[in-house]
Amino acid sequence: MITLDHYLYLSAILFFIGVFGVLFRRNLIVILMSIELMLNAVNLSFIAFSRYTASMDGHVFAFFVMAVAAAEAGIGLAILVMLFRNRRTVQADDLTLMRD
Amino acid sequence: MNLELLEGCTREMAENLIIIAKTLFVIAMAFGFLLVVIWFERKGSAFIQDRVGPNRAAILGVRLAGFIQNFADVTKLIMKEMFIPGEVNRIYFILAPFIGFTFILTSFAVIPFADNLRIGGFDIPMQVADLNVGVLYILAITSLNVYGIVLAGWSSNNKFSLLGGLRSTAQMISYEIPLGLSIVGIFMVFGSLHLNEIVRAQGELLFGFLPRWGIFVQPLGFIIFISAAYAEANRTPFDIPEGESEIVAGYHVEYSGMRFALFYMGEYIALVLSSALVVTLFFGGWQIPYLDTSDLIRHASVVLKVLLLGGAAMSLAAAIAFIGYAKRLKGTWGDIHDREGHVLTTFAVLALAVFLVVLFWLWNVEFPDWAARTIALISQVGMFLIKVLFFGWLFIWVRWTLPRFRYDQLMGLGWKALIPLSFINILISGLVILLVQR
Amino acid sequence: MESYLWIIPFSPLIGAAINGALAILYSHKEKGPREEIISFIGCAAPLASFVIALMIFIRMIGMDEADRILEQTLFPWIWSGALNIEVAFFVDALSMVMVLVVTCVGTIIHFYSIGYMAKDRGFARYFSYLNLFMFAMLTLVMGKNLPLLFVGWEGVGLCSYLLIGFWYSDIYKAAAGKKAFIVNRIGDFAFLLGIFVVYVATLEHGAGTLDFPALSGLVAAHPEAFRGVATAAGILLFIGACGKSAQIPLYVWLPDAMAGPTPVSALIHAATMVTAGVYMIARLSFLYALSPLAMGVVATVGALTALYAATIGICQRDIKKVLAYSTISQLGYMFMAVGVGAFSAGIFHLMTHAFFKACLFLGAGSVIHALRGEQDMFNMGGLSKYMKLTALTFLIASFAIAGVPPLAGFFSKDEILWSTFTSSLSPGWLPMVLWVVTFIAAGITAFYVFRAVFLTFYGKKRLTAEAEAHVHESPSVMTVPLILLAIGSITAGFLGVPQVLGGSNAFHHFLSPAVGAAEHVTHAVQGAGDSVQAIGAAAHAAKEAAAGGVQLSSYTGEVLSEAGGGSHGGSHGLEILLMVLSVLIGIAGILVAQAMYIRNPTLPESISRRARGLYNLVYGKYFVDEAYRETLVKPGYFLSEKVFFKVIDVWIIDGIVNGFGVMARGFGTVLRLLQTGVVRTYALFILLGILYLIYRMVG
Amino acid sequence: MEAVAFYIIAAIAVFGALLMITRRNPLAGAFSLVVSLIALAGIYAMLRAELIFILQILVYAGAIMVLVIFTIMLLNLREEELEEPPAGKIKTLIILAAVAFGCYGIIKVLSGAPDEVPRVPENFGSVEKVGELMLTSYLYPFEIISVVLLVAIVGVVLLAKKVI
Repeated sequence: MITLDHYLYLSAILFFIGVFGVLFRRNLIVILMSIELMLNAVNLSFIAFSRYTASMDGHVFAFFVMAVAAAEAGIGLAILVMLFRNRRTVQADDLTLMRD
Repeated sequence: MNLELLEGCTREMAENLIIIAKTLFVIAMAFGFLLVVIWFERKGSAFIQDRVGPNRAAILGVRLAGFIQNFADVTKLIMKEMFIPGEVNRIYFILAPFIGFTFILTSFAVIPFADNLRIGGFDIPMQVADLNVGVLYILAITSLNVYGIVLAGWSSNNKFSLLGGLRSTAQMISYEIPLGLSIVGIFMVFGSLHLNEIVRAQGELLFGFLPRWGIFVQPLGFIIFISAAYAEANRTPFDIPEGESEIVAGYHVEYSGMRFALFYMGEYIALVLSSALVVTLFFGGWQIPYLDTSDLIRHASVVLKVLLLGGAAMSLAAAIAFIGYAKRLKGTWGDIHDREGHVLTTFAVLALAVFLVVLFWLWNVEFPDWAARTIALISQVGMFLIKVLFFGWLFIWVRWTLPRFRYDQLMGLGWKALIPLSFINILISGLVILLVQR
Repeated sequence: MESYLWIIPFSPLIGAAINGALAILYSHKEKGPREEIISFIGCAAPLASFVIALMIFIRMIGMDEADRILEQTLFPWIWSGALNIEVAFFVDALSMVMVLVVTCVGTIIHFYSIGYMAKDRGFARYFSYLNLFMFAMLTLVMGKNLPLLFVGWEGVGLCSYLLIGFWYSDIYKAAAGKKAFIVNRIGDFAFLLGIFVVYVATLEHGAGTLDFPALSGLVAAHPEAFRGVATAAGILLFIGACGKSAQIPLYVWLPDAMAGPTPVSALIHAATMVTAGVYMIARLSFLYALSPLAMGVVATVGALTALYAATIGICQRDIKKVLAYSTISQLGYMFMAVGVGAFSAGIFHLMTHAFFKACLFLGAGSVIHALRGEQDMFNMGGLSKYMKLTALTFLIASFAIAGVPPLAGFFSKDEILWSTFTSSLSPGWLPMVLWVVTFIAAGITAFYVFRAVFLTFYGKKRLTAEAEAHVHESPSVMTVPLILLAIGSITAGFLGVPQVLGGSNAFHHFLSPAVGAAEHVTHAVQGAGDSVQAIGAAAHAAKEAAAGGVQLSSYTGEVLSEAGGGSHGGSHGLEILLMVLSVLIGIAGILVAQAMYIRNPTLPESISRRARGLYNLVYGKYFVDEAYRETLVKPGYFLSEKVFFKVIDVWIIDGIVNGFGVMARGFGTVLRLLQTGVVRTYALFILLGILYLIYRMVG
Repeated sequence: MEAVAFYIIAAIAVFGALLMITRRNPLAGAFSLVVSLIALAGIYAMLRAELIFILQILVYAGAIMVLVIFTIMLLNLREEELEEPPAGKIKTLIILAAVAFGCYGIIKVLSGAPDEVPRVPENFGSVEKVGELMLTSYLYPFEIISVVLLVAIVGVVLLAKKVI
């Protein structure tokens, strides 16, 4: 018997794997992908709650999250490409212009 | 279908059996088409370039105008060494061809090849997976298809491969959009994402005489769709990813043997899939113009007689033609090939005889319901196959008559022409639907 | 008809918007938009207002006397607690007269401007400003409440500033504009205070309101309560009027305002804007009537200004300056009239003055135009040969201002003098003194105006060579307005022929619903002195007046006819005697001028040589500007430079600002340690925050 | 049956995710993530979210990840550019501890939710139903999202221009 908890645990695990990726990795592409993973984990929660409350609002939210994720990926990758063109690096730790 | 056969089986088992049967049929259909289309390609290109084409491979002297060449090719490819270059990412390199081929094959699952068969308390949809979101399913699977190419291109560790993969990715991302958008018009007109329902809706008549096919209600959508489908299938004039004159063969330059064959077959199956989609969405799928499923069932005997008569007439014509052929060939080569005409004539005469016998036997038989339905089913499947075959031929035709686009032209066409056009198409469709519904 | 009221002010506004947009569109091009289009839009807009105003006037004439009030509410403007102010237009007899004067004279001057401003690069801008002025002025006279009046009041001030400094590339003209604006601000400050006083007073006595009809009703209901308020508010508002209408001590901007184009001087600084103060006092007559003190101040300041400005006018060389001082002087007459309670006489003079002074200004403009900008009268002379029409109309207007019967100025000025003479101002000698002062001023007026006439149009030619080559009669687009205004100068007086001369004084009768009651109250209050009963009687009269209706108008009509008949201490004989005296002194002034500037041109010089000190004093305008500079402007500069800037701004304000900066920097020095620039560190902080939240939720 | 399917799919998803953050080569990571995403799509299908299932494949696996992979291939990073200095042991420990605590905390917060699976109508999660909801109750966010996407498109086009 699979309960709501199972889905939520899965969601939490995936989310924190994403968090770990963001904190642990320095490659911006991987960080971006980790963020996508986190968004997916949230989506899973939405869908699971939706199923267990028999209301479809969660589906709509998941849809919105996907749209935002698509926009985020597009913009993020474009910035990444620009960055690589100008700085020849995709390492997050090399990009500390915000401090100076 | 004999119900007694299923006796003793549980209903669930029966259903599973039916699904397995359908899957097998679809796979067989796909492979059959594959062979036919490759043959089309060979002979078609020869015809257009005014040459003979493959005509040597033969079984017992029978060449079937080069069709047997396919079997020779398959044998060759199976026998060849599957070479793996050094410095490649082995896992992905081996995985890549399978990904592409598998995804293409799975997308056949939702294509309906006949109307639902109501028989023995079952309502069997004539598609492997009866999904409500059929069209979206195909789009989704097609979009995954690109991974095969990308993986192949990247894992080969070859700059031509990589370029081919890059080009392919860009092209597929770009053309997926007009592909999806052009279908939106179809959704709006027929009010469903379910492919079988779309086909069923196309059986109605427009203005009382025109079949309500997609091409007639969505002409602009059709043009966009078929352009984008050509690009998605990497076919000329959009075969930039392969571009043998530019990047040797693109992403599969490092592949050989059966792995290469998988790419090769995947490409042709994609072609067949595109044809099947075009037929399903725009040319009435399995619909026989002016003949509804219920009509077909009601007049099953007439239909069968007409079919048999047609078959007999065609066999007769073939027999006569083959006799002439046999006479012409006599002693040309002095080997087993010379007998081809005779063999073919024999087969034709046999077919004629079978047709006539069956016709005679069935002339006065009253059909039970299941038989009538089966006849309707077979005629619909036949109609579908004929239509798909025509579009397969169209692909070949286009390939051998049109030049290749330049890369920037390809992108320009996709983003600046097809996408805006498909938006306009959606807008116009919406307006017309609104006006008609008033 | 009421629903068309809004068109009157908004039609010029639309014109201003269109012309302004055109001016902006063409601002970067070498040539402006086509003058035909601009002048068509610019003139059609006030003309439309005039036509509508005329239609409304005709309609009003047809109405019952007591009902002659039209109102239109457009939308609520300030809606806050007890303060409810609407954008609403209100036209009674008084406003009607003003609207007609403004639109009529305004339209004529717009047409005149087409010729005067021809080929100027700022043609579109000019018409935009002029139309905007019309809008503001019409808002001023049609506004239903004090704030709306104030909006118009500020609007005309703004347009005045814009138009005085119209040729802003000349630094002196730009400075003149600024001077006008700043001096006006001083008055406006007092004016605002006056509005606040009135509002607070109304709050204390029932509902807070600033609507004129409601205010008048409220004042009439509590006359005793409003006496003190009337004095305070009246004097404050009068200071505002001093600024706008160039009375002592705030008149200094008006002579400088002559830097603007001459039609502007005619429209704004002679005919309409400067009379706003008179209109305002007439509009608030119900309030002023309660306060003998405020009325006395108004009358005295008016009379002094009349004499004072007239004396300066004697020695001016610049033709426009002469007219400017003349305007100040005539405004003094009007203020004296309203100060003695003869509101209708003041408005009557306002109207006639609008015609003849506009005519004089436009005539001067025509001369200046012909002489290519020459304004010094001692470089003119004998121009009547070249510019017959201009000379003729100028002469007519001069006779009008000199008070020669039967021209317009005679009737209006004589009525003011007579009202002053018969008024019941306290102390008892005051009316006599005021009469003498203004009587002398009338003679001086005749002298300096005819001095200008003779110096400009007659006698020897003293033209410069350049002017001589160009002198010509102005085009008809300029002369036709002159003729129209001259006709107005001749005929306008006949609207108010006093009964002693066999007239019916139709003007008074028309105005009586608006100001008649206040005139009556004034006489009652002032005549009775300060005794308690008298105030009670006055209050009774006021109440009676406020009761309104037919009763009121017939009642006040009686009172007025009595006043006209000289019941307040005068008689027919005396009135005629005074009339003859004023005509005689006017003619004497003319003759003296003729003697000094035509028959014996060397006489003025010898006189000025002999009385050099006095001459220099008058020629230097009593050195008021210089005195202001020394006593007010320089200490002001000193204060702002040495105290406000060096001490308060640098030390206190900058110190506070810099202190915040130092504080922020201090915090920043600490907080910057957190900012590593590494995005993942920030992500770690976010995670820690989330973990804390989770901890709170779990724990 | 259902439980087995769930555990298998969940294991694939977690495994793919773990692989994604541990592979040094981002392309390998991206492919792992694709696997994980497709597994998640399977879970959506189990939860009867038909539309989201399809969209997950179509949008995430089919579009976003293709874009990511495309970018990776476009950058074509050399081996030495992929070098990451190893994270400090203490830092790793801290992060691991934080993540473990977070995981535990969330699970603790979330546990105890209702277990019953409610009955839902046949067309739960279908395109028609979700679309209807989206164009009625959520019309305003829906429009906003379309504007967001438009802005993103404009932004990307602007960024992609060679000259800045």
